[in-house]
Amino acid sequence: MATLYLIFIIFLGGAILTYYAGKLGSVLQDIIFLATILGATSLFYAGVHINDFMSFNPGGITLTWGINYFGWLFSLIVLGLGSLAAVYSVGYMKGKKRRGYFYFNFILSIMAMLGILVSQDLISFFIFWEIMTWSSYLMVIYNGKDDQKLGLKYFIFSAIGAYAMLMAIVMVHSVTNTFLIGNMIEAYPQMSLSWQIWIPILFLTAFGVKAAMMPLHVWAPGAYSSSPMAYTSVFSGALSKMGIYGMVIILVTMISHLPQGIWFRETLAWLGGLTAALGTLWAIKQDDAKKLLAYSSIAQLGYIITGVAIGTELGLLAGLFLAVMHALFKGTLFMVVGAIEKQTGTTNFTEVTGLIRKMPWTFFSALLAIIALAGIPPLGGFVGKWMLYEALITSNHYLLVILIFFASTAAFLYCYKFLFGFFMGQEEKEWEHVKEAPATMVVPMVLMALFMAVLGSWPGIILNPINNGLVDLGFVSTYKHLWDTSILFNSWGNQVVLKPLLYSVVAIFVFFAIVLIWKGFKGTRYVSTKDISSSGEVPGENENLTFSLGFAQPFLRAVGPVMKRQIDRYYTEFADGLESFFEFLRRIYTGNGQTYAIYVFVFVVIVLLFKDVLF
Amino acid sequence: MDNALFDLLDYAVYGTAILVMLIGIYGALAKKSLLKIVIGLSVSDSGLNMLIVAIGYLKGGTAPIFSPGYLDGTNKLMVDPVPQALVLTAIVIGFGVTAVALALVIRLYRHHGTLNIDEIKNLKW
Amino acid sequence: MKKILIILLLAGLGFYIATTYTGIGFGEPHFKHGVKDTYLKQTVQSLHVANTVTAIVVNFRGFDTLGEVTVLFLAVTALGSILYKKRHEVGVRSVLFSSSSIVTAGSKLLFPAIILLGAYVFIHGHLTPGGGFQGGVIIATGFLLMLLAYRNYSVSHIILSIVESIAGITFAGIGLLGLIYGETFLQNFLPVGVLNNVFSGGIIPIIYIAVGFKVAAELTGVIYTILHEKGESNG
Amino acid sequence: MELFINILGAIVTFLVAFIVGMTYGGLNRKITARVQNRKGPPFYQNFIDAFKLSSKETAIHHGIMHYLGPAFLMVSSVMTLLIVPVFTNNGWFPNLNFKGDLIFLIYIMTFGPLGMALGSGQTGNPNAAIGVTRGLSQMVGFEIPWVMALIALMIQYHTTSIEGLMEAQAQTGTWFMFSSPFAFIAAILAMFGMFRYSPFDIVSAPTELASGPASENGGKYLFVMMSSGSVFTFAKLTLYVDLFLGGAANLPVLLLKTFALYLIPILYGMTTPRYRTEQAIRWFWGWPSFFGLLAIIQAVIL
Amino acid sequence: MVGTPVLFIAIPLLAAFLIPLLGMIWKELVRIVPGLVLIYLLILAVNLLDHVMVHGPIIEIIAGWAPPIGINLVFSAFSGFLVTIMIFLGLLIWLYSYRFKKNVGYEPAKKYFLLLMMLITGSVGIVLTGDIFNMFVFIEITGISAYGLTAFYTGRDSAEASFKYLMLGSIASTFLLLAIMIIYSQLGTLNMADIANRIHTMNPTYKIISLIFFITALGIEAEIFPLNGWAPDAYSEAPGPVGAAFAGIVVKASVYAIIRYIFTIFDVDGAFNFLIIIGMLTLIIAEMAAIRQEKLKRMLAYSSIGQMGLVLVAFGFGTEEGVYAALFLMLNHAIIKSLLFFSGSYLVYNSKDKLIAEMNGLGKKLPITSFLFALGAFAIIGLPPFAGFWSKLSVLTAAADKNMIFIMSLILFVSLIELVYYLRVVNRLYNSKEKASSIEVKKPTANALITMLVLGGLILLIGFYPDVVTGVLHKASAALMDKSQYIHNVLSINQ
Repeated sequence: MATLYLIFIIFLGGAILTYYAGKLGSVLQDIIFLATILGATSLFYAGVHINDFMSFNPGGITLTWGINYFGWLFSLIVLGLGSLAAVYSVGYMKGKKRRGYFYFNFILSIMAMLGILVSQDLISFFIFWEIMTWSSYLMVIYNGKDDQKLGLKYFIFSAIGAYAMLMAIVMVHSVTNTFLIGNMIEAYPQMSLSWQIWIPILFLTAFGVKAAMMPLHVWAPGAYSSSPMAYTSVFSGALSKMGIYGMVIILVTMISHLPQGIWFRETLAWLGGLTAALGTLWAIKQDDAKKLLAYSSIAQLGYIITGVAIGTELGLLAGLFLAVMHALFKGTLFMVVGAIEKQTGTTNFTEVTGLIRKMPWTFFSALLAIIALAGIPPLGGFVGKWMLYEALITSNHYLLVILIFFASTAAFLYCYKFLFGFFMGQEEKEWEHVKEAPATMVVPMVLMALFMAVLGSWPGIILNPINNGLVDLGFVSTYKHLWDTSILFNSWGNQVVLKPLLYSVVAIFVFFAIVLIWKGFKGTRYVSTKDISSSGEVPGENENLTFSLGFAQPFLRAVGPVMKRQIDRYYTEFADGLESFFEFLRRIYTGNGQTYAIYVFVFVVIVLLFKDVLF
Repeated sequence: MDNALFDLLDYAVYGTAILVMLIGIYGALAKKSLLKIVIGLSVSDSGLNMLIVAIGYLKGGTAPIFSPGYLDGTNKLMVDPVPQALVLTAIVIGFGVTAVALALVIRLYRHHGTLNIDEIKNLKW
Repeated sequence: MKKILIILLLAGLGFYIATTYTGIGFGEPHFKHGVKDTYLKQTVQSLHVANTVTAIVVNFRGFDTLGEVTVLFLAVTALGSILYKKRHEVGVRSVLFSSSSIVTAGSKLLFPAIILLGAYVFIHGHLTPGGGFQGGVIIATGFLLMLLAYRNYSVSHIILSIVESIAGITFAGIGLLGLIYGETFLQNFLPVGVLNNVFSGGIIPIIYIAVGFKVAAELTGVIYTILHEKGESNG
Repeated sequence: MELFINILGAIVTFLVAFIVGMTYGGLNRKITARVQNRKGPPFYQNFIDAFKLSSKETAIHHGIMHYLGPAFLMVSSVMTLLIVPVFTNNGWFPNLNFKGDLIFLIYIMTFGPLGMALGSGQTGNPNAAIGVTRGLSQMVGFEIPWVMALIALMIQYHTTSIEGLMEAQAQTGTWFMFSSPFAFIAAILAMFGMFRYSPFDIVSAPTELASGPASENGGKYLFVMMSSGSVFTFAKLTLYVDLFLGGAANLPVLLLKTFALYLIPILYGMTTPRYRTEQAIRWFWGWPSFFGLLAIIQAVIL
Repeated sequence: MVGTPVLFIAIPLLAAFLIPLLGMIWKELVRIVPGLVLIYLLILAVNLLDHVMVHGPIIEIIAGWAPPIGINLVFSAFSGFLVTIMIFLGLLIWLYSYRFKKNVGYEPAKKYFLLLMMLITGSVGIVLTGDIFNMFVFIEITGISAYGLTAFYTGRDSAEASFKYLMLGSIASTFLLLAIMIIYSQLGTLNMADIANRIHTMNPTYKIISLIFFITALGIEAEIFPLNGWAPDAYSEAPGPVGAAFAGIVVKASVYAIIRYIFTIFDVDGAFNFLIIIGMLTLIIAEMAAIRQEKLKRMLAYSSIGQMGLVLVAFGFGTEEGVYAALFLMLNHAIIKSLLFFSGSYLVYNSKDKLIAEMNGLGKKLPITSFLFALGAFAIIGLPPFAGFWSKLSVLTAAADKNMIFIMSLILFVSLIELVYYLRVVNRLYNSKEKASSIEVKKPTANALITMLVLGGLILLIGFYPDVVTGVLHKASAALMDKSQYIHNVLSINQ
């Protein structure tokens, strides 16, 4: 079990080495960076046994490390996505400044996430949690142009969450006298009712912040969009899942024992639903791909939260499967944006158009990722969506399912906007020179895209570890009962058999594709996208008629009232109010020495007057 | 002399000391001139020192000095020497503080051209 | 308004202080097991010092006195630091008048007497009321007189500082010697002599003489430094 | 062998759907013309058009997605057709009926339009993209009552499969149209949007400008699109029949029921001018959704 | 044994008196000697602490008179721990300020180092002494050194700050003397152990009044709200290292004094709750004031005040855990706040008008300094895996064990405020949108860098491996809690 130590030492040492290797040469730096992440990853899967724990006592506190199946499931997300993103980063960071800083924080966040998963006690959990927070914060301010204080906002919200968690941890400690998670779970039923309610609330606040749950999500758009894209894929794909990880543990181990737990579940599920809906609406409004994806991440996390919150087996399966899927497709999409940013220098839909022929592989990955995101069969996203709906319907969440449905239908709008904005539209001279991104960037994206496609028909690959994880948390196995390698069941006994569906889709598609391309490319002539007739006019060489501004405006007008006010504003107003109160308060320090002296006497006399009360 | 007057006198010693002290503090708190503030602090020190010495007093006691003539007449009551020793220390310390205070007043006057404490508040909030 | 507040505050404070101390009672013994009896007994018995206060100040609570001397020393240092000016900024003496010849002559006449008195006071600190502090102050008064009387009277800073240092070292050094020759810091390691003799009380007179020099030098230094501060330049 | 028969059955189903859908399209044009006091084309006009289009040579293209757009569309239509049981209690043409359920159906129905949207997006024609966004927006509108209606059925009969619902319908002996009237109303109102006839012909806006996915397509592309549309129409109508009108045991009954349903949106459209997009969306979120809600309430109570 | 506790006082005093003489021999000695003294004291402190850990407290009597009569010094695990921190910090401060600014001449340098050394000595004396009047003397030594150091820069405002400090300081000494005399007049003794032994015989009203006076007097030094008017000014106007000395040394000594009175000398139970109340008030108000500061040093000053409030709260729990937490906080605060003051001074030094708003992009110009500042900021907020986390955790644990949920949530809320203002600065440092400034960058000197690196290393060390200190902390807190043992230890010494 010392492998775990070794892994963390590799991470730490690698982080520091990478930081300083930049002085010796950038290639060396890349190599060390990759070696660290890939080495630790392979070591983890090769040398760490599941359900093998070890303890040690720093500072008189017993800490336990080890991984169970549930953590192992998430380690797939963290290390899998982490490794791919690391490969991608090498290409992405080529020629950029402050690579050492980037790599350092990258490695640290991966380490912290892994640390969270192996922590079996609250203290190391919290420590890694915070390392994760600040390393990601440092990434958010990486660009150094944090004018809107996005990093600060991120950190403040994270801190609210972290402090809530710390409070809960300490409360637990005062009952159990240890910090072990296992002891906490055991002691939970014996606590007083108010603590039984408060402790989960505090924990859920912490996890809700990281999982960008409404109304704690306001940090997310800024933070996701302003960190470097190579990292955002991990940030949104894996880091936010840590919130889900914690949430599931709390929901399963604590709230399910609580008679009032139903209120928690419902509230959380509805918050998830609202997050999904509002996140989607705001995503549609964005003109910047990063922002769009950021809001989309929020929305997707909303689905996941809803899934895990309703708490049935199918719901958990759905939520966790979606979590994996989200890691895949959002990781890919952020990588796509990163590639485009690297090649063109901008991520604004209104500026970049018509890249499909210049960056075909990027487009291919983006296409698959978007299909998965939209939940359209036959890709993996559908599996998750299907399970989520079935779970909601079979557990009597009728209104919620409609809300979710609304959100995922509306998501088509931004999905299309994303693909159209970058890849479709007219090809401009300005982007003529744009080339496909380097191989280190393309390969991870394509790999993930293909994996998504595979998952669409063989979801068992992921459902199996999820099942193991759930069994670890105390559920009965759902194998053959809710899922098989490529068949999905709901609890009413209905099923979707994925393989024949996939085959038919592919067959039909190929058939008609052949019909359409009958004479092949040779027979037809490619014409410029300028060679069109738009309302009877043919656009000139320098005219760009690509429809990119005010995309989906009518829809937004229809939902206008909901989007009138951002939740952000309430927070801002609250903070402003607080600050002006502080401003008022600090005038106590008038600057006049005599006044201070008078304070002393006021203090003395007041204390003397009330001495019988006070002492 | 009747006892009541004695009692009153007893209190008068404490009373005077406390009054002097309070007057000094009043000066330090209410006067605007830095010099007066320093004087006030000084005065309150004096009052305090008086108070301390007064505590050590014992009725009928003599100074705690075993001068050659004293040792012969045995068992004479002596006042408590400890407060006197303490007062000595307190006085010296008070002197040191006052000296520093005056130096600061000089500095402040040099820079601000005024001794009014209300005008010397560049540092605030 | 502010003044009323202050007066109220002080009245309240005064009330509490007064009740506390009047409860003690003036001139009455208030405690049974105080240390003062030991002091009174031990002064004569083991230290052979006549002045109990001196014994307390220099021996029983000699550590306080060491601190006290340090405070003075620090006050001078702080004063110098606060009023420090680079050389070109140093102003002229601020005593703008020339004293009359009566004052100058009188001062000159008195000066040795004052110094002598001061010396007497601190040398006999352990026998009679007085001691190093008192003597030192008297000596400093002498210098103050001279400084007031003579416009160009100057005291060497270096000498002052040397005197100060040596006196301080003496005090602290004797303390350390006590640690070496006796068992504890500031312990008396010299023969105590005969009560009411000048040469009695072991280290007490030595320390008090050192204190006397030190206080004299430091007070003079304080006065000198403040006097040398540049005054209003419109005279 | 069985696989072969299945594939054959699927092809036959497709052909039937193609013919019926084309005919319905032609009838639609004819009826519309008559209502507008025109003579209108013959009901087989669509077949002529299709033949003409399919025999055209393709000379130009706008790129790979442009090629594949109609194929996406076709996948969606055919898959819908394959999932929806055509005949009740009839061993024929089982297609893929047992492999998917309603949720799958809802999603596979959106597959095509999105793919097509990509294809038309690549042409660079702004009107295409404008049409697409309008279409998607409208979809968000009508999906709500549509899903509400379906969910109402699902929760009432505790099944999400179409087969299951049809069995339940057969057991109760009453058409869901009557036993779940609110669901039916909501579904029908949603159908208005689904068929994109006036007043919901926002996507192509045929009267002012050539917008929507079709704007840069001609020849084979347009042919495939057209046939896909016909098949899709038939598939959707069959679905409605299966769910609300008790299904159909044979072709004439099926045709009767589907045509009766088909008339509803056509006739409604003739009397109403086109909505703006946001009006359409709000319309769907108004009464239709209200009926959907009633349907759910009804389902929960029962 | 290398020596006895009294050397902590005697050696620096001797050195202080010697320095003027030595300065006449070789000017550089003025700077070197204090360092040598501090190095020696550090060795002594570590040795003694090591000894004390095993053999129990050392009671040193002075002038050969056993405790109730003479003055004694107590070097227990508790006081020894504090002394060690103070001297260690003092040494670092000395190292940092060695040639802090090149243009400082001989005379000011001499005075600076003298006063600095005496500041440390005074604080050490406060902690070591076992006599309440002696404590007063040491407080005054510390005070006068502090006034002098505050006004060290001859700029306009330092005298103002110093004057405020002095004014409140002399009020403090008035109250202190009043309180001491109340005790003396009732019990006839000045020895802490003796007083503690007999305090129950005292009239409770007088007892409480004297306690109030003590708290007021020491509270002024310990920056308790509303007695801390001087603190922000003094911190911000004093030279940077002196700010660190105030935060790390002087205030610690004053807090020690309060704690000694409340825990050992007095037997007033309500005092603990009172500590919590004033501690919370101090914490909240200070942090709220800090968030609106425009100048870095002032911000750090308020933050220091707040931290001390937190320390008081932790002590106020009155449990051993609370004391442990408070000691841990003090240790961390000493290390971290010093680092912040050290690195902050160079940041301030390089920004126009000392404004935080002018610090844009300093992260590039002063990479190491800024990095260390960020490290310190992260640590003081309590982010793991840095030192501050463990202390915050122990404070909260102590609070939770006393079931003080409300206090806990307040502490966390305030931590949030703290986080905001520290991160604002860090954000600015790493914001590349710098304003074109013609000020040439003043790089930290080598010794300053070493100092900061040492502190940074310590933060990481304690953060990653808290065991280095927890053993000592546990012993120290146990030593404070065991009042009867203290009394017994002191009073059983007989010559």
